[in-house]
Amino acid sequence: MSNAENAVVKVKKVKKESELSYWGSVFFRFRKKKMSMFCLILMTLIVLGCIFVPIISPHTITSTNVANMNQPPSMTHILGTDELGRDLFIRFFHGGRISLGIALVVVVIECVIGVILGCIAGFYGKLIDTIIMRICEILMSFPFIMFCITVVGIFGNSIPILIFVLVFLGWAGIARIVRGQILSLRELEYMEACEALGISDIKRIFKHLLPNVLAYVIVFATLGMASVILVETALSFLGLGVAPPTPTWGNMIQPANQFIVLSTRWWIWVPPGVGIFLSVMCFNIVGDGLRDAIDPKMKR
Amino acid sequence: MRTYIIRRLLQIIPVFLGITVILFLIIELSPGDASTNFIDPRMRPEQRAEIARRFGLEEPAFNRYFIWLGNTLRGDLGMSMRYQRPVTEILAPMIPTTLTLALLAFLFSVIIGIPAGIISATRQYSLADNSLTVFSLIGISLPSFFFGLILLRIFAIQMQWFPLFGIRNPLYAPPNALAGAMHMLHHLVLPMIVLGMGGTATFMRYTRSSMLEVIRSDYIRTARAKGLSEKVVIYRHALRNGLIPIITLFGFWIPSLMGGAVITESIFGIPGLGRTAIDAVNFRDFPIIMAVNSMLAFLTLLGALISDLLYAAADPRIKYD
Amino acid sequence: MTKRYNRIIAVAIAVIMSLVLVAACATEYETAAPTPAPTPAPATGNETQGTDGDETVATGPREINQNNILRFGTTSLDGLFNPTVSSNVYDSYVVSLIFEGLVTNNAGGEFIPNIADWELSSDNLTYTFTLHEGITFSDGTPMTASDVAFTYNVFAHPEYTGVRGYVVVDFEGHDEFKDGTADSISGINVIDERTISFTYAEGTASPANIANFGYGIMPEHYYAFDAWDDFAAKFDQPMGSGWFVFQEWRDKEFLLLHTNFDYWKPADIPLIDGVIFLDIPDESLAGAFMTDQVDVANPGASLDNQAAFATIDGIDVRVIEGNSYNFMQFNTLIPQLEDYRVRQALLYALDREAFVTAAYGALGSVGLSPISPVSWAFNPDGMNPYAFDLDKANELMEDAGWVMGGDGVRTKDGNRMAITWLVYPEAAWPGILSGLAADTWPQIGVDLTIEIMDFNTVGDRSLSASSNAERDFEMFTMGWSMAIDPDLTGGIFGLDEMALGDGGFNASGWRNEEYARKMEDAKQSFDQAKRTELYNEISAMYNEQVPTVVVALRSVMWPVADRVGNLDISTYVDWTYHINKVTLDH
Amino acid sequence: MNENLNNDLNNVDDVDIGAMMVPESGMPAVGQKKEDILLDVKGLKTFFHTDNGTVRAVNDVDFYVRKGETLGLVGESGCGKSISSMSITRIVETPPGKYEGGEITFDGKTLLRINENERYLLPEKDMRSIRGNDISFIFQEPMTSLNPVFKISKQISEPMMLHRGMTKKEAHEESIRLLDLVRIPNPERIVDEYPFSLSGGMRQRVMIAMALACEPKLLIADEPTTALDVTVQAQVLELMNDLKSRINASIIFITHDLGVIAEMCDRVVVMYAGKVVESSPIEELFESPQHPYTQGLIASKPDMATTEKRLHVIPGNVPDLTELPGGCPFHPRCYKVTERCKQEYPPTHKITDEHIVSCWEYNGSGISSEGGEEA
Repeated sequence: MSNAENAVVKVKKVKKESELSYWGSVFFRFRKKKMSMFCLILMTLIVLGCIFVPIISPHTITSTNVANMNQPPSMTHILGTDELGRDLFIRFFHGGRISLGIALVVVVIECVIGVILGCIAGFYGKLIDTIIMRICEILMSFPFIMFCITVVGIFGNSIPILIFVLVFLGWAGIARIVRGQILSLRELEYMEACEALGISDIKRIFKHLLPNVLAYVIVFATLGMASVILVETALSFLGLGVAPPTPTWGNMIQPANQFIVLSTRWWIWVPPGVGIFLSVMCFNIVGDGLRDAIDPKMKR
Repeated sequence: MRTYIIRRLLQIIPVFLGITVILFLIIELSPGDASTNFIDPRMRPEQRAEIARRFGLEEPAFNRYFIWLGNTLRGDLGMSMRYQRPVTEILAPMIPTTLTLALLAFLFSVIIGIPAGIISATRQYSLADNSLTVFSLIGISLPSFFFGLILLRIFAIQMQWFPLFGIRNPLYAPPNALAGAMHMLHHLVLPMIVLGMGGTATFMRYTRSSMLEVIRSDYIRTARAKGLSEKVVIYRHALRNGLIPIITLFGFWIPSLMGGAVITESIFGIPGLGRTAIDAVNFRDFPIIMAVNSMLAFLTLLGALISDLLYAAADPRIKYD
Repeated sequence: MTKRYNRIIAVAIAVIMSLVLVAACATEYETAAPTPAPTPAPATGNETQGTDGDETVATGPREINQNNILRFGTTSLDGLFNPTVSSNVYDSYVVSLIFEGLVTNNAGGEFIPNIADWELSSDNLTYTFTLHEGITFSDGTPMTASDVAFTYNVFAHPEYTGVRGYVVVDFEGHDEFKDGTADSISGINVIDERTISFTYAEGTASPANIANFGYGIMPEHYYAFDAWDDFAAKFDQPMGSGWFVFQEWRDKEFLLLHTNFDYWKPADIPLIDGVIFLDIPDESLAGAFMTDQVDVANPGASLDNQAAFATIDGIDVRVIEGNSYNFMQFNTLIPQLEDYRVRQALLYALDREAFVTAAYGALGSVGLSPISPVSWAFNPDGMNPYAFDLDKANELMEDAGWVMGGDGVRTKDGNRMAITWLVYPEAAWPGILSGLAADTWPQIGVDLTIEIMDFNTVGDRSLSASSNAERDFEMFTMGWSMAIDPDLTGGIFGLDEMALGDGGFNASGWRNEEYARKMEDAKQSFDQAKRTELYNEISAMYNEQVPTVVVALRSVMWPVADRVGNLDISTYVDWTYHINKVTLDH
Repeated sequence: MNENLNNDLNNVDDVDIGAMMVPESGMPAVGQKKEDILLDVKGLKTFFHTDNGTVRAVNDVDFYVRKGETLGLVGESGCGKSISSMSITRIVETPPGKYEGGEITFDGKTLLRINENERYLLPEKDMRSIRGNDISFIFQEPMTSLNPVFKISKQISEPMMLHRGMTKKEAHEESIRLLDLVRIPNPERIVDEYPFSLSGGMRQRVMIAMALACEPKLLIADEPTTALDVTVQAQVLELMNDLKSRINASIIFITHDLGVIAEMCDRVVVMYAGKVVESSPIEELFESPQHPYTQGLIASKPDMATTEKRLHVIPGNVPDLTELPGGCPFHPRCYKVTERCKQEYPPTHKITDEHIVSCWEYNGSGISSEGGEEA
């Protein structure tokens, strides 16, 4: 891009943010996007709700009351009740806890595995690199949804299996990103300087390269949260993820398969759907915003 | 070019084998098999053992993998445990349905997503751009099953514009092929929108950012400086370049749509691969599970190759040899 | 947009259209019937573009009117349209419309002649059937006794993979034939063209045996095979002697049958022109009725479905007492559950009334005994309904020696009252039931863990494990359907020789010599009054010991569109039995 | 933050208006016949409205080009010289760009006239018939200025088919002739190549051929040699110099390289931060540069004769155009800066008919170059 105006704009940015620290300037750029900030706040509210509403609510997720089933929203039950008369307001937030919790666990494990293997592949190269990258290639060629359905379907619906299969297929993406970053960073001079100074491999990787890679990992993790939530809820909706009575946003929508629920009891299936939608959107927008803020060149 | 294709096809083999081995292992490790579905109060244990023997379940896993592989390469995907018929025979009628749905969704995505992306890019920050950007954000964030239910609720139950399920009314005999196609299309509109939504949003985002980059490039300025009209500049000069990264997406997209059809098919009651696969998983009909999974894996690998070839076709700078 | 752009869109639309055309053509309506179906007469001039299904296609002596075809909503057809192997109920409906069995039953559950009359020998072992005159298969070939023999030999074929091995297992000479030491089953004897006899092995006589002769008779000339796979290849192309002939099956879409206008008894030719089975997910059935896409179906009797169907105009929802129930089985071999008072306490602490209300509403009732309430052998007198009573439950726990511990969980001899319940998610009711228990059982000092696993795994770990050693469960729940005869052997309440030894469907591990003896007596007795008494005693024993509990019985719901006339359905009479009398308003 | 910034800039605006009141500052010098003037740009303002504030890329610029004349536009990158030239045919991207004021006359036609009372832009359709036809461009980056997915012939043919009504075949043959004209070997083969298979120098020749395709009246060469190797640079310059005599076109030659200017141009306009600071015939500029900035530029030019001395460097950086310093934008870097320079934009002084300068330190006899900060 050689247009003069762009050149000018860039000159200016450097000047403005030059006084800030790295993360300071990231936040500086992030804050300027109103949409990203709004979503960050909304996301925080959802997370806080999922943590605290089940604690402070007078209802519990298991207490049933058959006399009070399928009630529309009211003052006592803000989001109504389900087919066993359980309070849907607290189940909504509890479901969010499970959905967001699974996503968080999956993404964290994915990132740890991905970063470690990506670093090893990128740093040592040669055979190790070939092996790890070939494994990544295999994993990324898996028919994702179908494979999840297969594994969860035949091993039974349990949260650990769900987490396992999502991590199993998911770490390859971040490993490849990290490896790519390491490869390009390795070429930089300061690594050569380290080598000259005789700093050990491990120290080199973790002290010098990781902080550079961290930004990419954070962006991946944020966007990854969004996609894991989508997959988990879809599987749970199909009855192949988290099984009731443990609520998740996915299996809470499942009753809408019933004609009567779909056509007359919106309060049962709409709120969890909106919950999924909002949190996925927030993670997507915050992730995009972070990516642009961390490195404007990283834009797709 | 030909050597490149051959080399890539050869590279697919180990990856494909890797996938099938992992699939096989997972199925091997799983508890239970389809024979446990034959629960009948008056069935005796030896009769159940008989069934297991008939499906070759007592062979060691290692042998069975190679038997499976050999048969698969000969085009024999085995016998379905549930239907007691060849898997190929069961899947054959499902593939056209799912493929039609996937292609319809794909075309829907392309026809809506790419023009929307272009409009967005050429009118950056306009009202149109902002609303399209919001739409695309909704598109990638709205879970497809929820979106499908909303559409069903509004357009099939409330308005009754579209049928609730299925791909046709079997008692309707279309007077000609076109009427038959329209009849089917009518059934497929909602599923197509649901399945195509993610692609529409993705294509739009990619087209937008790619076009934005292209529009700011020097050769577009050159084209403008030649006195070409804006339409020619955008639709001939810019689009041709802007679509290159999108075209490379195409190869990946159809396989992933066929995977995504699982959810759509189960919401809209469409008799396709996805529903068959879910039924097979629930019934532990392993031959069908293996067949569907490896078919989709193969399609994914093939898609990656097609992507590369499309890339070469779209961009004269790329040459494989 | 530029013109060029419009062109792109036009091309794209053209591509879509052609795509759908291809798909539509690929699934064009061909006649795949095995019968030499008359070529359809060209539809003369009346090409309608308007509403669906106004078409009439000429077939055979009567014009097939698409509107005179009964539309039945099914959830899944497996393609096993063969009397020997069909295992799901919808496949069986198809089979019973195409094939005819030697005997059938009436509304009272009594077996009556269908296409053959029979005589039972004085030792109650030999059944001699005489086929009615003039029976022909739908291709015009007459049915003979050798067709009957062929059909029953298939059940015993060494490669037979179906679930009905029991049909012939007690025939004399069955084992020899199966082993290969005999060329045929000595118990099956063709006497002449229309006469055949079946002889049971010594000691296997039972009034329930007659039920084995209800399976459809297959034409030997059509099905005869050398390799089993050749036979299996015809599962989805059935041909029989019944009222309907198979036309086409599209998995997960529909199955079409046309009326057999050449039916051998012209007076009984159905008034409708055919039956179509439409594959409609249970949850969409209400919508299908609402939008007039289906005439008859059997949706689950859940509260949701009841509520949905209650709102639909133009249908009549028939409620029929069902012959199936939900049960709960305890593993009586573990210390927590070995004492029957603990099992009783658990039952007292489970509000089954609430469960019925939540799961089935008015269409369910609390179960009392292993005998179906629709059976002649059922007698509720003296049965304990175990009405919800937490005090009583706690009392029984105390009696059994289980003392409340500090953490609210009872203990005895160092064992904690901790129970794991295997629940499968495929059906809603186990979740509802265990959801209620999760609320009330902790109140009697039970530490309940609900373990969710799929149906098959629950089965593997309990019911279908091949020996008690392989069973890995503390308690589980499942559904069960009853046969017409009240005989309980071999089932979840059965304590036949297998259960007393090892294995069998009674996974509870509970054994009782007296119970087993009574059961065997009841099975073999041909005196109904004596059987009734025996079953009453059996029920009472069971009601007290509760190793297995009938949790709830539920009625069956049959929504029927108003345009359907004369449809006869009751507990023992399927909708297919008298379908020839059904009329359709078209 | 942005608001404050805009206020600052508004103040600058006020000063600008004062400066404009200097009579006839940008008018062609007395004695010039109007018909000699091919292009006349007066008071041109092209701003960019971005999230970070308004960039005054071209801020009240005057210059003109005579028929057959080669005008040099010189200045550091970001001084607005490219935007000025692009504003002539309105190929600045709008938004974020916006033409905020001024008047452009080309060959008797008004291309643009914007003031408080009027906003006239030549209709886009008419403008398009000028672009590539009467006014054509050669851009700085030969590597990226050609469309990578079209063959050379298509790219050269396009303007000819559009403006000269040629058929595809005619245009193809004409393309070969043009490639031959710009001394490309094997033009018949090259014409069917894609740009990526050509070297930078060859691509720039293609650009030149493309620019000449419709025999333009005005050729705007925007740093045509900057991105090329030194040896290739010389070849391309030689080619252009050669073509100059063969085609009957005026040229605006934009560069930051005064050496190239000296070789190619008849007259020079020096720009700084979106303003014309000095304008002069070529000899006069090199003999007696008046503006301290021009002096700096000339001093920083490497010269074979002065290689033994250290290169002169103008201290400081190109200013941020959203945050221009008050007064003369050059004052922070000026070795002759006074208090007044920081307060007000300097007036334009006419030294000779063709030589004007904007500087407070001009006192009628020139600005002395004593006391400079050079090493």
